[in-house]
Amino acid sequence: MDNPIFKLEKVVQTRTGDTLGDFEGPLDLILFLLGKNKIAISDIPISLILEQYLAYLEQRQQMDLEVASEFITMAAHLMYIKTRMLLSLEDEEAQSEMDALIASLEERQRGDSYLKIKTLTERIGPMGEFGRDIVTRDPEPMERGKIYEYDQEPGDLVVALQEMLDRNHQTAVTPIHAFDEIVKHEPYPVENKAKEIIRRLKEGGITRFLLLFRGSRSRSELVATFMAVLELCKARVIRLAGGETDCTVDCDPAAPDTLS
Amino acid sequence: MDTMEMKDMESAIEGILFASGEPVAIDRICLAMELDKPTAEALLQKLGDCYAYERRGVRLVRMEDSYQLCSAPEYGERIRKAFEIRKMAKLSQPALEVLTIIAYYQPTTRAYVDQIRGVDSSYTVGLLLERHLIEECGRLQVPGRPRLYRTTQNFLRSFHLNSLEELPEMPGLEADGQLRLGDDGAVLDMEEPRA
Amino acid sequence: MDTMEMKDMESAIEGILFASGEPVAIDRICLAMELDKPTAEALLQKLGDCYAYERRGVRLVRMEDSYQLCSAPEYGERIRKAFEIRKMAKLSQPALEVLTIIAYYQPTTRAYVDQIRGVDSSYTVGLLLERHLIEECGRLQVPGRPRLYRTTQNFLRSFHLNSLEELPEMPGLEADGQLRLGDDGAVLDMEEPRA
Repeated sequence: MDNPIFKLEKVVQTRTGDTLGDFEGPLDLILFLLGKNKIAISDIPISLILEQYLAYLEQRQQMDLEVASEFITMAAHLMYIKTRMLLSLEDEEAQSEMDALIASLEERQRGDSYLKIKTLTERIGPMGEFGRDIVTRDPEPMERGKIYEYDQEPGDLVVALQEMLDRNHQTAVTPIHAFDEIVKHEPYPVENKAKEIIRRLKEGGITRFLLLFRGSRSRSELVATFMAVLELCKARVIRLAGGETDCTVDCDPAAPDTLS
Repeated sequence: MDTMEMKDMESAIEGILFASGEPVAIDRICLAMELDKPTAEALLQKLGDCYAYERRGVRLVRMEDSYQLCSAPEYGERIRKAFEIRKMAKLSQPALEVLTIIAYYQPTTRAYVDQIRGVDSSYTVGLLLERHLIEECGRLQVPGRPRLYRTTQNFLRSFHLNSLEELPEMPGLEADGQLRLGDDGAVLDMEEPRA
Repeated sequence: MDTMEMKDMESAIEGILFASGEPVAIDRICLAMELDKPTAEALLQKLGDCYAYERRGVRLVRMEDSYQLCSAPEYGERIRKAFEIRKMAKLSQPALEVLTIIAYYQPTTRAYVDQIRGVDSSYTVGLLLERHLIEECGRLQVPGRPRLYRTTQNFLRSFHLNSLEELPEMPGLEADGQLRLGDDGAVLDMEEPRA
């Protein structure tokens, strides 16, 4: 690897295409040298490259002059740039020569990328045959995006409660048993009253609103009856008609027997 | 036609049926496969039997002189689920709060949830109902007959719980599931005498 | 999980893929089937192998983390004949070049494609967009904010690639991007192209 032999004498034949690995021109050689020294195109150390470039040329015992002239011209060019740079650090002409060299190297490299791409298309192209021979199908009609899946930890509940407690510092919570008196010992559940009203209307037909309250034994029963009427109206089980003094109550015979 | 050819023919027909989302007329299959109708029908029969016998994810359905592939109904629930699932979502803080109250106090009303949270929870309750994390379970027998809510199976699954008994123990929750708060809002451990 | 359950799972996944028509993300399959990813992948592998081994009319293709059913390529001609559809045109050499550049350098800009090819590629880029082989994916944060392009799922499927990693290796692309010499002194590779 340290002293590879470059068959520059074969460059002519390369043009006809049988030894692709060889250097086709001076830029290839420079690119190779940059690569060997792990140097980016933009930071060419001209002295180093020039020395190595000349060293390779010297290794050539014999050269096809017609081809070698290209390499020798490049050597002269590199030497020219080097000289200018040695003479002055601020030499604009040398700098522009350098830029031109860099541009050519980049162009050369781009060409290489393009060559690689062309090689790759030869491999990728046939792979596309698969796509030309298959068919996919349309989805079956389907409702989408309706179910939400949650992934929570039981501890999230504890955290949520803590959050609420922190926030409601001032607010004492009424325990649910505070409702016990009302809920469990209600003598006239609205539910039952509602059933009673529906049965009465189904059996006896239309009646006067006030008649519903006849026979009520307590304030609590009156309230339950009134609540039941309101609930039944809301649920559209019964209908109220008329005015303040002659209000009647009616029920659809097909109405459900209970409120819920 | 030997077995190999038969198998290939069957597969080609499978390909044709697969590619079409709609029913395919048998004439069309005959034309494309250069087969007579009885042979095509025999192959289709074989294909359909194979799907059914091997309990595949697809079925062959015949409608008059047309054939169509469709997804197997026995996997319908799985299939629907695959398309209905939106994503692994996390519940918002308000949703978690409402859910916590309902989980520990169930069955309970929205008024009670509002009371504990100190804000109106009607939107959040609606959301939890829609996401099947809570459900209605009757009404409370008080004026206004408010709806009662409880948590669902889906709630247990979402929180990786096997039953409500596995709910984490809450600080300040007594055996009867009631929360005790002192005048300063601190959680009390001891049961207070009833008024 | 016993063999019966495995078979049922495989069939349910087949049903999901069939019903979808489109690529289905493996996460969705896991969620619907309540399976972990390795198990789901193993079942999908088994399903795909079975299609190929039994020379069925359908094939299972993977595109990164998504799976899709498609008709088997060997019956492509029969299928096209059945539905009187023409075979899709082959990609032209320029289109293939642009696609290759975008595939290897993605996400990349049209300017970069132009630079490598040395010609204007706007028409070809438009064509590839139209065929859903490439898609836009944001803009480069430089003056002019040029559009960035990448290849699509459709590209992977069309070129029968499970993932971008399966693209053929670029000739002469070594890990450190440096130039190599063979024993005969021939150049094996050049500096890595800039992304």
